[in-house]
Amino acid sequence: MKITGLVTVIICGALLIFYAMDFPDFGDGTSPASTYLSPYFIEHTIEDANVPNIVTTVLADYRGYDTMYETTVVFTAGLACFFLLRRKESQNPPARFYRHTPTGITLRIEEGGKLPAEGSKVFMRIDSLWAPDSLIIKNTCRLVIAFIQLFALYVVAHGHHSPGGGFQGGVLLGSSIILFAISNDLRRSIKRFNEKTSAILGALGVLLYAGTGFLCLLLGAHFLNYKALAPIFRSTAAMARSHGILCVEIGVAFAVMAVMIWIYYNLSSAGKHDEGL
Amino acid sequence: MDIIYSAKPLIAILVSLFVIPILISSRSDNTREAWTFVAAILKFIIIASMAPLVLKGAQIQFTLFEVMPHLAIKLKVDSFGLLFALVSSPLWIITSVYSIGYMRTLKEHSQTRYYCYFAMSLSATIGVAFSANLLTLYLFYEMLSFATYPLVTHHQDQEARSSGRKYLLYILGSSIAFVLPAMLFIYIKTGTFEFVPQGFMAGHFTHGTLLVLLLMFVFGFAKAGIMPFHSWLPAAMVAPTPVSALLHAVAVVKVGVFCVARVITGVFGTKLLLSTDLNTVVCYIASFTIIAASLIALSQDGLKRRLAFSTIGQLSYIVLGVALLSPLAVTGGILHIAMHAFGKITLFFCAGAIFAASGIKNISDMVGIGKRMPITMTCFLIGSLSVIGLPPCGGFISKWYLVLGTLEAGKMFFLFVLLVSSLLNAAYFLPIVYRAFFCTDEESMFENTVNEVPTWCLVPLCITASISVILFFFPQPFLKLAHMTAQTLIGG
Amino acid sequence: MENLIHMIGAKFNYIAYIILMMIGLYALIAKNNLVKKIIGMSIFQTSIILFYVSTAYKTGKAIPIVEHGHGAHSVIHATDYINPLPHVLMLTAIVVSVATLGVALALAIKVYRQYGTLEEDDINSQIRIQAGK
Amino acid sequence: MVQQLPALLIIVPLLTALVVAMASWISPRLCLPLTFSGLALSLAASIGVLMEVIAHGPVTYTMGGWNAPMGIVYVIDYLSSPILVVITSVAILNLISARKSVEESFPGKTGAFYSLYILFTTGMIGIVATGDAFNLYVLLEIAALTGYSLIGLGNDRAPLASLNYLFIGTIGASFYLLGVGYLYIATGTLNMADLARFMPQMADNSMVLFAFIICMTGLFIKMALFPMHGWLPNAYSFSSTAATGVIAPLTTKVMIYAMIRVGLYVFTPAYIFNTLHMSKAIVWVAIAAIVMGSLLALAQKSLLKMLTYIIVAEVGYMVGGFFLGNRMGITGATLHIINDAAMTLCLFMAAGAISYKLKDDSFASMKGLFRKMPVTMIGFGAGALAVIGIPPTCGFFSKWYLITGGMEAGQYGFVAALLFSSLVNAVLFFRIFEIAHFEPFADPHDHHHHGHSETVNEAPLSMVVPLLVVAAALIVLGIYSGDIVTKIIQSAIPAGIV
Repeated sequence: MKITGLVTVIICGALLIFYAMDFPDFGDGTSPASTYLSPYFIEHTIEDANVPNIVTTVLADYRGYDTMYETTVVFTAGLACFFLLRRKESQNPPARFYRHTPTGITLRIEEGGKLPAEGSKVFMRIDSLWAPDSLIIKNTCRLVIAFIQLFALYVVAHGHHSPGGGFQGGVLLGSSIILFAISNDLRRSIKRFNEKTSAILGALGVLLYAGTGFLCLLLGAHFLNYKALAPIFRSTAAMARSHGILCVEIGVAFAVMAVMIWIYYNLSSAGKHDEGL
Repeated sequence: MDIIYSAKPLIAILVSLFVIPILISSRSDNTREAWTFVAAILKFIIIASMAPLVLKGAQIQFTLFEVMPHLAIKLKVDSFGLLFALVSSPLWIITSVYSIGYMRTLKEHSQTRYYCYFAMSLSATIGVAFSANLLTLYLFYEMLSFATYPLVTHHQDQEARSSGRKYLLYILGSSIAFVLPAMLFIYIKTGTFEFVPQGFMAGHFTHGTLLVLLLMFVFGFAKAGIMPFHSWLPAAMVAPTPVSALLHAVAVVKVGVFCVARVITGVFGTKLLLSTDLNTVVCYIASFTIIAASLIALSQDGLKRRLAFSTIGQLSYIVLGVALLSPLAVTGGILHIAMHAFGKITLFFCAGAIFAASGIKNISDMVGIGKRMPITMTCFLIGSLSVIGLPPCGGFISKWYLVLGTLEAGKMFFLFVLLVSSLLNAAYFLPIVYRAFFCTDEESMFENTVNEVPTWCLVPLCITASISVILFFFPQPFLKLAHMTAQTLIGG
Repeated sequence: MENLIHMIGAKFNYIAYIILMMIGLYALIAKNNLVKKIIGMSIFQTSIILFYVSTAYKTGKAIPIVEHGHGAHSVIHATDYINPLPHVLMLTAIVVSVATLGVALALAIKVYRQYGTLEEDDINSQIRIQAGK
Repeated sequence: MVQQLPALLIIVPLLTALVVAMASWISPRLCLPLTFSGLALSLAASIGVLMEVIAHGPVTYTMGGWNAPMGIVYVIDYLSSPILVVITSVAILNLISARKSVEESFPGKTGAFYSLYILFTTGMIGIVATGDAFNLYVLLEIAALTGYSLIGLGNDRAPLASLNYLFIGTIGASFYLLGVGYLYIATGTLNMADLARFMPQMADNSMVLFAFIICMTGLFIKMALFPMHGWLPNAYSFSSTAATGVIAPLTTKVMIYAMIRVGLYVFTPAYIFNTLHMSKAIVWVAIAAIVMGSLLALAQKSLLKMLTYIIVAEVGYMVGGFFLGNRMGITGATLHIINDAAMTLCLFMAAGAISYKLKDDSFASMKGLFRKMPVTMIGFGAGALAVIGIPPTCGFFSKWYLITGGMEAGQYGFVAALLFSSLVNAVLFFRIFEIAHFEPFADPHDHHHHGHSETVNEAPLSMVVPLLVVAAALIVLGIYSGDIVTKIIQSAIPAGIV
């Protein structure tokens, strides 16, 4: 297999490099790619949508339809991970670990053994890979998470003017929760942001995107033509586009955040949502 | 020539298909069989009602669907098709009577399935008879192959399984491997499939291509049983006897020769074949089959197998007659479809009756059976005479025309073939009858008590036997139809 | 020769992406461990992203955000900014590759749960033993 | 409303998928009715669009109101509209048929299953309807991701099969993406019609040549053209029948559609058939696919595996037909997309019903099936006849065009391969019929007289009825194939092709 692989790779690579020699030079501003469509986007972004960030305009408006499916892909991945991995374990998993907080003794309770009461102050449920000295990590993370989230909101909201937008902001939001889950444990994170929330929020985010588009359709314009929203926002067509872009960006942020968390839950605990990283 | 547009041919085809749901849902055996009769009789009435028009020289046409641009599933009733339909549809009624007797006597299983597929087979047969173009013909041809498979394998045992395999391998294999590509090739070159009196092939192909295409059709329609594509027929004899009787003496095999005849006359055209002399090739192939099949028949001990080989030989008579392309020979060949049908079905009915009454399948065990089943064996004698071609049976007339046709075409070799094979026919049929009646009491394998089969079985074979005789004296309307066909196709 | 060197210098972005891509492809074909294959797949997809983004680059031009967008009186010149379209496309491609990675990992976890290993030949021998039974 | 149909066609299922995903957490009972109504609306929209196309010609829909080439447009023309109807009908029929087995196989996850199922359909619809080369990639990935996950939850070996499918599918999709990238840097546009406009002046551009090679390679991998078919048999036979029922009829066929779309409407026929000299070679690959697919199918011992190899052979039919490069061949390939989807659906639905009842799909377990499940076997028989190519089932007619095309192009190897595979298919199916019909061997002395009391073991009505509908559709499609060809497909093929 190794030799076959090597031969394939060398042949493919040689062919690709050979043909690549006819391509435009790196940084060539006169290639067709740079001179045919992109000037339109660059020159009309302000006029069409009043958004200085051209990538945002193209992403959420000119090619907004692609982006809707991009969001759907994210959602699909979350759903797929859930569908493939999630399993409801019986009430008595193979073995659980408890830490007796006053003494620091760790108990391993085999399947079917008597478990401490759920709200017990003395016994703390821990993961099998639990490390005791997490004070600094926990507190730092607790401190940082808020700022991450604040920054994420800025990234979402300020995508019109600076690099950023729904995806980036959504990932940041999601990672803040994931950081919480890593620094504490999965169960505590699930208690705060449970599976149902993430699943519904993920779908809702995409729905916000598609729904905005559908609203345009209902208002008589083509799907995702935010211009039709002008009466609702009481603004000009260009501003309506700008607002429309914000709406869908928020949808994207919700979807990405929720799905990131959902995927993390499923992957980290192999679908059990019990013990995890 | 008048062309009448009417849905009658379609109804004639569909009537037996529509009855299938009723057959499946009927609660008792009696209602089921009653409905079979209704369908069979209706079918016959519809077909017969078209006869006066066709005899006057009209054609009935009906176009169903245009399945491809300029290519439709189309039905046409002309004299040739009508003749074939007129042979098979009344025989279905008679066979249904016989089936009831046979199947009930032997307490066969899955009778509903049996009647359903039987009805379907008849639809396909009439469909072939009324096809107006090659595509429609092929469609019904394949439908017939599939509809008969469950009938051939009715017993569902190891023997039925291997026979069924052989059956499909020959019939389906040859049609997919030979007929289909030949059809496509012709379609690409000519752009039409419509059967017309002088064919549509002229001027499109070279001599060699024509020969290859002709052979692809002749062998591809394996239902015609032309050697070496014949051995499915003896294998198919594992089927219950009514199936062998109607399908493997009349419907299926005649569909094969009908297709060959249609292709020779309607696709290639007589002028083209005569000018290239390709028909002689087919004549030689048919002659070989006639002689070889008769010789093999001599050595068969199973009665049904002997009948099967006899059928193979007789089918090639028809092919030979058509391929000679002289008006009288064509008339004879086409008439032979009818005459042989009545004769051979009688023989099969007799074979079935013998089996149902005594369980005997082999000829060597039948010594003295004539005394036990006199009516059956008398009918057997009549059937044999018809197939051999001796008066006072219908087979004589068709053979007479065939002989005249060889003389007309000036091909003495084939006259010789016909005569030799008639002798061989006599040699493999008459000893059976002789041994059945004339034997001493010591030789007889049976006690001298008359023990005929149930009336349900006996009546049909008497009817077909008497029709065979009647056809000698009153060969109309079949003779008229055959004449008309020969005239339209050959123009002579 | 000089020509060749010039060419390589001017088109190094393509060469870089092709090398990355081949590394990914090699891992996909030759590696035995499923996670390594998944990593290879990721590299493979990333290389295409690199290719696209590199085509968007124009030497010395600004990122595609209009300067002083609001209230600016000056006319916007397309030649001042790099091409935004490949970036947009690649945002989609990145998301797709992340999603694929997620699903691949989920499947790998399922495979691990099933066979207790991620080495492909081990799995295959287990399958063969099962089939032999 | 009519001009919004192209959007509704795909947006309605998308919205439904999202709502179903949410409903599964709130009120799981609602999932099935929602799924059904979403797909039904989509089916209605697709039929509406088809009518519109037949009546008034191709429909274009600009997403977001941006005209091509700036924005993304949907182009529903003679080529895509019939395929859309096929996709939506396949999805809805299989949904009805699969309901019982979904509830049985995925307890607690039915909502997720339905949601993924609709998303898969959405992806397929999008691939067919889109007029943008990059948008096609995105939708390709949606269909692929949902496909991986639907396949991954099957029997024990499904996850590994699905993972291998994922690796190969990702390579294929990435190749396609790379090809689109090459086209983009060569022309600067992503819109298909716009790309085609550039083609005449690009005839000797090596970037376009390489874009063609790599795009087609990507699509060939995705459609499992021999010898890149390795992923398909395992992926399709180890997954749940509910999922295969929709994936098997659609995935390969839609990929072939994508090939035809990209071939005819991006690279243009003049370029691929006249400028390049590859079509002959590709036809030979297709011939190899047909022959090897048929032979490998012969070697299988279980129903689903056999069907998957038949798919491999059928892919060869269509790829070969397209690269014959003449009108007949392309007509045949296009018609066969429709017909083969129906045939495959019929066979897989029957196989689904059989394995739902028997919990097994090996040939050995099918003994006496004609007696136990007569109706299912009738449906199976209809599918089998269509695959063999017996008139008046639809399989005959598409094969007809393909063979005619092969003869016109002088590709007798292709003709022979088609006939060979028909014969092999006949053997394959009659082998099954024999087992189902004969075994266990009836005792010759025991002529039992049971009538129809033995139908007790038939599959549930919800499986049998859709199966019979598809079986009937096979014949209807056959009978009306003349209309389909003259009214729709002939207009789909550019006038330059003779």
